Amino acid sequence: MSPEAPGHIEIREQRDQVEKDILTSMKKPSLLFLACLGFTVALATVLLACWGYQIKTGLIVSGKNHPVGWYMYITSFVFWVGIAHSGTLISAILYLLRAGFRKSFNRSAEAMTVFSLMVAGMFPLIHLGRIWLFYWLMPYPNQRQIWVNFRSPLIWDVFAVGTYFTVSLIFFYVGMIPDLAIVRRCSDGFKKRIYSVLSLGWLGTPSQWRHYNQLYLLLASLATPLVLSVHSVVSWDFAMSIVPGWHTTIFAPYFVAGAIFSGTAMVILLVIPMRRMLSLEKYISVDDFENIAKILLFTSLIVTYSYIVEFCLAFYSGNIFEETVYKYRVLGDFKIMFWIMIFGNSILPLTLFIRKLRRNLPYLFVTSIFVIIGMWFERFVIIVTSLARDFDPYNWGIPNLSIIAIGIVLGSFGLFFMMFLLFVKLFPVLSITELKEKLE
Amino acid sequence: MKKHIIPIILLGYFGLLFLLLIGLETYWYLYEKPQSQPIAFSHQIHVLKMTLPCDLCHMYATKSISAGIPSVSKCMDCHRAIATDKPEIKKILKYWQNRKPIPWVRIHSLPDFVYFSHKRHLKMGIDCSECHGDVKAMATIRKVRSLKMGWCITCHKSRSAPTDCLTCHK
Amino acid sequence: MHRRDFLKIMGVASSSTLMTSCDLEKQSEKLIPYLLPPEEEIIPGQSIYYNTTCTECPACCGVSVKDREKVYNNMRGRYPVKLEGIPGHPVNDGTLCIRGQASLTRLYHPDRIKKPKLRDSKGNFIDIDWSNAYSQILDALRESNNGGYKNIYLSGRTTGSLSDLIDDFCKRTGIERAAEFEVYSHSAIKEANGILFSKREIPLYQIDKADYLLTIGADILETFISPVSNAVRLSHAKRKSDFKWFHIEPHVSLTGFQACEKFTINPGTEVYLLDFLLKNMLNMKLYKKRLPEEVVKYIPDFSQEEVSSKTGLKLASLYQIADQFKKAKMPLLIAGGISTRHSYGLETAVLTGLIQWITGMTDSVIDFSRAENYSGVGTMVQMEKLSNRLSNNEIGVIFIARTDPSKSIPVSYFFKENIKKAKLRIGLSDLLTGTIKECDIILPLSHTFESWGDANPRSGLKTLIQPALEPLFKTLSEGDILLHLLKGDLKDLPFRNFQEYLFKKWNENYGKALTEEFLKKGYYEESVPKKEIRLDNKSAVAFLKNIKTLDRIAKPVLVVTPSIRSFDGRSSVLPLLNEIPDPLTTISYGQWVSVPPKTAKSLMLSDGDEVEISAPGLSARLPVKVQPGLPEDTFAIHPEMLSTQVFQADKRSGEGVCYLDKIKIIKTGASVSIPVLSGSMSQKGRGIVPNPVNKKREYDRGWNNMYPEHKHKDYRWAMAVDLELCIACSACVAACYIENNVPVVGKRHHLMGLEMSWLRVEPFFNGHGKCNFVLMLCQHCDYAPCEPVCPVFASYHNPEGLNIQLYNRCVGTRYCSNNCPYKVRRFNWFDSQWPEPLDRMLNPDISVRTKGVMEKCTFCVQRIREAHDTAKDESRKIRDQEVVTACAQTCPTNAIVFGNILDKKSQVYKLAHSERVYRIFEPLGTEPSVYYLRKKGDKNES
Amino acid sequence: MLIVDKYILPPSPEHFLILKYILILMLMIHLPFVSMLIGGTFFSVVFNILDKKKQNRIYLNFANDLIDTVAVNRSVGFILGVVPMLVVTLIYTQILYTVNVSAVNFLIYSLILLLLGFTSLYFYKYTFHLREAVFGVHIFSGILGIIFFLAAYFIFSISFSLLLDPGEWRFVKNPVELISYWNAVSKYLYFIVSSLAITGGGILFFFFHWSERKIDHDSEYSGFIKNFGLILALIFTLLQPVLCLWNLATLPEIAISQEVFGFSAIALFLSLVISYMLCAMLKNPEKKLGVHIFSLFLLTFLITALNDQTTFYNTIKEHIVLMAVRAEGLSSELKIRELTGAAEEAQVNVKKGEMVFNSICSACHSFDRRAVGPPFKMVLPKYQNKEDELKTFVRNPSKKNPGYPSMPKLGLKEDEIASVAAYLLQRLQTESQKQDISK
Repeated sequence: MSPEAPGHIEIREQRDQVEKDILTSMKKPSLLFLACLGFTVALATVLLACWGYQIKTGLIVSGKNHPVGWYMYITSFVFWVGIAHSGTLISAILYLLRAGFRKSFNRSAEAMTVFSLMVAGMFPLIHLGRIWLFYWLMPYPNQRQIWVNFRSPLIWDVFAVGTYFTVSLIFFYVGMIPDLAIVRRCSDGFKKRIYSVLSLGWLGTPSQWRHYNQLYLLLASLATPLVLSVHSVVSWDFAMSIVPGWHTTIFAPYFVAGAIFSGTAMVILLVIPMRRMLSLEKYISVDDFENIAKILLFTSLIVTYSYIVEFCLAFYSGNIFEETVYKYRVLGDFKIMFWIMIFGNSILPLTLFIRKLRRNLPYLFVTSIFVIIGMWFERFVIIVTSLARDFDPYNWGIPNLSIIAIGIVLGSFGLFFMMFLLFVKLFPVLSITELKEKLE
Repeated sequence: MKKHIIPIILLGYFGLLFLLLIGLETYWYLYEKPQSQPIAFSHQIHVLKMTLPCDLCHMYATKSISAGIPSVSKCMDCHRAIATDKPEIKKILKYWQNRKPIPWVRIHSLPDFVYFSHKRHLKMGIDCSECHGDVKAMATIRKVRSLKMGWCITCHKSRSAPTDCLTCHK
Repeated sequence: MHRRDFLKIMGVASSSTLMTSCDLEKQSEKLIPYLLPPEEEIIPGQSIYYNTTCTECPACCGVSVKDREKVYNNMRGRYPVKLEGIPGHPVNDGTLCIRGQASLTRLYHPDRIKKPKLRDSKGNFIDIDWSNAYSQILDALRESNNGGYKNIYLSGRTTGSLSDLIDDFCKRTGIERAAEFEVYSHSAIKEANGILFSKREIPLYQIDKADYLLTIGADILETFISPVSNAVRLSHAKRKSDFKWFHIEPHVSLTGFQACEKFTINPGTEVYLLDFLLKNMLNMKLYKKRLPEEVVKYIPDFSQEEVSSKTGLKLASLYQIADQFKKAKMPLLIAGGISTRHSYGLETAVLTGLIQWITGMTDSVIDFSRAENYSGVGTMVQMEKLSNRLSNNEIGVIFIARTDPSKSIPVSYFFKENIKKAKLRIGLSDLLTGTIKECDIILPLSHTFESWGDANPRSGLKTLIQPALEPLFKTLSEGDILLHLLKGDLKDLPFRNFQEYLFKKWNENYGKALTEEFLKKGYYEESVPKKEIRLDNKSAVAFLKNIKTLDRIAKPVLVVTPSIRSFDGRSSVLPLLNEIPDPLTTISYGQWVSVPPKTAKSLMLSDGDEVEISAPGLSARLPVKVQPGLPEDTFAIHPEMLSTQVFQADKRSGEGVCYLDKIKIIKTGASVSIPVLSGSMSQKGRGIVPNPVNKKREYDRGWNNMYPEHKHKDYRWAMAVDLELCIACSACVAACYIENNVPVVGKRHHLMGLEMSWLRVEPFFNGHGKCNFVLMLCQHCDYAPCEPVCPVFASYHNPEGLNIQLYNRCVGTRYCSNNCPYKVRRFNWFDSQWPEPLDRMLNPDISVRTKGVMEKCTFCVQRIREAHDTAKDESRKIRDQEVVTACAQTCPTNAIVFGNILDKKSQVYKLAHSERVYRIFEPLGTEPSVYYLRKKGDKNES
Repeated sequence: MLIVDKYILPPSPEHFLILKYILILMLMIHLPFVSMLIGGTFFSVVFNILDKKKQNRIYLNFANDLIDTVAVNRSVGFILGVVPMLVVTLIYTQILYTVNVSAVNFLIYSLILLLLGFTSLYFYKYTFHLREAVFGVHIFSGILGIIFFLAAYFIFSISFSLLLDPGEWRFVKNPVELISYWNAVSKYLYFIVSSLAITGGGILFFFFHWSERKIDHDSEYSGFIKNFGLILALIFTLLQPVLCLWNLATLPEIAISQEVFGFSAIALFLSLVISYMLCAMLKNPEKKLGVHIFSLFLLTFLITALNDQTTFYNTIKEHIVLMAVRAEGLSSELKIRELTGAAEEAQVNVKKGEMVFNSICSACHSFDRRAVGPPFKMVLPKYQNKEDELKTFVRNPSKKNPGYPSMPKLGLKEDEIASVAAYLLQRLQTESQKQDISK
């Protein structure tokens, strides 16, 4: 054994440093953290309470009516599925593109994907009239000898979201295995046991690494098409119908873009405070934020473009039904929401052309909040306005404001953030191994 | 503690299973156990021994969707004279005198969203026993067919009867 | 997985935590036998029909009550579940109106009086038993007789044997029978006919014979005398090619919008118009000689300009109306309703009578021999007298039966106060109405469907009243009550109850055979001798002499228009009639005042703004509904909108005035939310009612379908709705509600936009103050948008072309409703309630939908199933018109036709291939099975 | 079935009871044996192959000993394996010969498969000494045997669970239709699991208690076996009750009765005891509980057999009643014959008529009193020597006397009607004669 060269030594030190820093983030939670956790938990309980009440009394409490049969729940469903997307985008696609800044976001993005999908998956159930029969939506052999209707976009949803959830969960988990091994090494007692189970006996032998990388690449390339497919399918829930304002060919790309847009915003929203709380400035640099801000800007431009196209389609169609709906969107009962959406999704992001603002984290933070609100309203506007002004004028009507529905929607945010906070404390928020690799 | 761990685990495991068993039994007791009737009426005696035809009492089976449960007076027709000393028969008399219908417990019941016509099935020449089993041999009536949708469908298919949902659902 | 399996798992899961009670009650489901076998013809599980008479309004339509047997609190019994008209009945010929359909909910009304009540010392009611009530009454009668008081028997319109019995009763017990009270007594017409032809009667208007109908104010399709019969006759008339109908009224009514031409006249100026017409007639020699000179001489003479300016009608329209008269071979003029309910009502009626006379209507289309039986009905004047007598403490015991005058006679009579002065007030009623609340003893009346009787709507026609169920509560029919009272008085009554009384009478009058037939058919029509009508010149002259120039009713004016839903307000107590929106305003619950658009603009009023209407003796706060087509400064309300009747009565005709002029309207600034069900008063140019120009189908499904086309082997059910005949009376809606167990959800939910109606009448107003009504129900599309989107096949297309909704399969995604261009699907947002005893009304052939389930029109699939059943028994196919949906069945004008469109000989096939046919939203390619027939020569923008 | 009808006397209720217990006995001796056979063979083959791979003597010995132990010799195999199965099949055929259910045919299939299984199994056993030479064939025969057995008992359990659901009898025509039939699946799995469990128990018993083998002076080998046996037994004993419950949950309504739950409870308890013993043995290998454990296993099998038969008998309750009635009918026929000796038909006929009268008519009619129906001496005379009219009336009665409820249409057979008519008229004569005499 020859004595190691000094270079090696400091690399080793740096490595240990990395390990320490990341792992310290998993140590004892701060008071602020606990406060946040408490708040989110409270919100989540609100969700459960409201949901329970709704099941008991029936959907009358959800503010929907005739003609507006879909309201906040489906809005939130689409929204949350959308949020999920950028997770896959960042971790899978950027991985394939070997984008450097990925490493700062991928873990939290993947976590976000999984959690938001959990939340999203909840909403179709919440919105069911008879939730106790939800299993009728799954195709399985039964004594009744009847199957589901495979023509219905809702069934496609079941599959799309289901697949997406499984894949992204596996992707998330597989990505974490080496880090879990490290955590196992540095923890003891009961914790050690858990982590050793989780890390599936990872030793980091070259052969393991070889297999691991192959698997990861495979999963990444599996997940990539899903980014496009899943939200296209979700968008078909609307595009496949004949409702004016829904029945449009551009919906699939339009929704995907929107999804990535909102997702990216959410990532920024999550990572900026996380960076502060866990003091990871060293690893998540401002440049990384600038890069991701570029994605935000880019997708915002696409979304804006689709808005314009949408209106042009309505205008050129000369179809009275379409025209009415789009006029109604701009000037009708929900115009405030529409204009907030325009501001949040199209105007505000334009400022990101300025480099200074791109690199200004507080500004980014605020922007992404606006984007998220805007995106929620986008879905809301699309769904509600189209239903409120459809074919037969006799049926025109607007839904009722509902505390329960709002409670559930807010609760869903609570649930999401709760899960994320827990994740922050239980798992390494940055991929230690990748950071180490970068040191060589 | 350490040395008792195994029995505890075992007991816990089996205890759980036992609970499940109790659960099943409760369910059976509540839903599937043939309920005791207000009067211990025996089809065995009436049909098997006395060879009375079904439609003597269930007189609407061939005319209507419901087979019809015989009116108390129907029972009285014969039991004014027959076996009047038996305690069960006395019960009928009591109901009759108090002008109260006999609250038979329903054994073959379908959900109220199901449309089933006895008439149609009998007109198709389907024997009562296809769905009710060998009632004539039952001392106390009991349900011998699941009467679930799958079962109905199987039979409908096998006889190429209509399987449009509307045939049976309302 | 099956629900019970699910439960099984639950059972296992909850075994440790014990079973809940709801599970326990599930297991003990009972099977209740009859005590005695039902009569021969009755088969459990099948419906039986009883022919009887509807008494919701005085028209006395014949209804056959559909009974089904059910089990309630462990007793098997038979309960009415639906009402249908008696086919071939002289009045309504198998059809019913909205009120008739809804009258079933009066039978099952949760607030019905269940026991006799007595007002105790503290002034609140206590239940007593009948014998007690009788003795109390008899004692009181004896007392007041001794005390030298007069006793009064006041009732609503009463005909047939009951009326005779009341007379008999009054004679025997020394009670004076007051004239019957009806708000719409039509006494002006009676008066006028008395003056002209010395016949104080309301003749039978044979609209079906006429080829030109001119109605002035008479809302013949809503409340005028016998609306259903009018509608039936009108539909016959409309089927003739050359039929014309002009309607003239000072406001807007449903009837008005159905006429070919509708003119708006200033309130109270009908006399001018009629005078103008009359003079026109006289210019024709053919008519001239019908009127002797001395009469002609006294006909007031107005210049046509004056007429035009007074009435507000253009000269052109005046002549248009008059010329139609000349053209017509068989003209018919009806003036009544709102046009005779003002201080010149009598003049109006008299001039009308003159025109009817000289044009010879009186011996062709107007039949006095079959006069409507309003003989017993009194006037407001008589009520005033009665009120005065009450106030003078002349009255000892007063009976008030089946009527609620205190609400609908002028407050200035102080009836409500005076009635308290009677020594004993006895109310006979089924519900606690305003007047009945004032009584000391309340005797609960059985509903018509619970009691025996007969009615006599017009001379020469007797209709049967027979029970269709055992009384739900401890109630008796009026006849029985009276007989009981008599029995207490004298022992020698030859009959034990009213039924025996009736049978005895019938057997005497018709003999056995006819009685049998009467009981079977439900009515008996005897031929009546033609009455000779001649003009009584002297009295005519006497009257004409003192017609002076009239002072007009000054605008702004408040008009109380009768309502098709509540008649004179009496039916507004039925929940169903509040649930079904008023066809014109589409407002379901609550009060409102209709305001003309122009005035609304000037006062800056919009729907829901509260206004204060003030006039001498009146100050009411009502929310506004802007009503297109309403003439300027005319405000319209329905009788039930005002708590008290501030209007005066006309001394001569004795009719209540329904105008209140020189009113003030002030915007209070408050705004009330009123359930306006329609999202838009206009169709926004969507061609739901197209104009004749685009009658050709320019939309053909050019594209071809990815999925296999539907095959329909023997049947494809379809419906045709003739908008020419449809009068938007909403009877179909009511029928649908009751036939299909559609829940009544109440005002709160209507405000939230959660109404459940499967079938609705959509009014669409166009720029020119015209209105088109469209019947909207599930279109049972061949390529239904709702079908492919349902994830669980709860909505699917069945082999007979029906678009099925399977309630027990539905999981409630509501996608189908979103995707339905006609928005005819209704979602159960909560478990709907059926308060006792309304739950007995539920139709057992359809499941009651639970919360979380989508529902919609099924083309009355239960009736189709029934028809299939009988057809199979006779091993044949279903015949045309064997299946009639509830809506088609009840339609007074037979505008709805249902049938199998694959059958080339079926009516619906013929209609679906008429040149007027079109389907709604055809460009969407949904291929609906509901075909609409455009109005003839309809001129409105699409 | 007609021929059968003629020649087989339908069994009486007692007979059914006997059959039940024979069934239980048969299954009791049969099932444990085949279970161990299957388990043993399976592991023998496994270890056989393992030895081939790893060249480990212990495996080989174990494989050899296992197969020797479980498949004792041909005669035993035949007596414990084939005969009971045959008997069981026969019994089911006898019980159900009047109803149209294909389960019985299924049983025959499984019997055939069983035979095939045995042949290939014994082939495997007797080629053991020359396994080096023909390893392929040898192993293949073993595997084949297992497959045959599994197939056989799959069909067996399927047909049994079919027997428990009369609703399906009309529709199920071949075993494959039942693969998705939950109860069948659960029963089958239950069988597999318990067979593996008892195999474990068997190893413990036969290797350490039954016959003192060479294992004593080969501690490594015995230790290995013991451990293996224990673990095997423990795992599957713990699984057993789960499947037992599953089976219970999937049983059709009619098969269930209070006892069924009782039996399951006992089974549960037994497996608790067994597993406890096993754990104890695992803790200290010196304990010698093999006998108890094995006997308890046998007990469990007994309980299971009892349970199954109870369910089966619950299901065919009505069927039994009907059979009993048939039996009575026929036997009474015979009785009459021997009573009247070789008397002429008419005599027999009248006697039969009397019986019918006593059992049925007498409920509503008596000869000289008014009951529900009128007294015979009032209504009969009009049928004097008009026997056919009387028959037609009995065949489908019509309301005659206003004073009485109309007589129901009875489900009498032609010959019964004839005989009862004959009897009545004869009785009438005798009665009238009596009166003449008395006069």
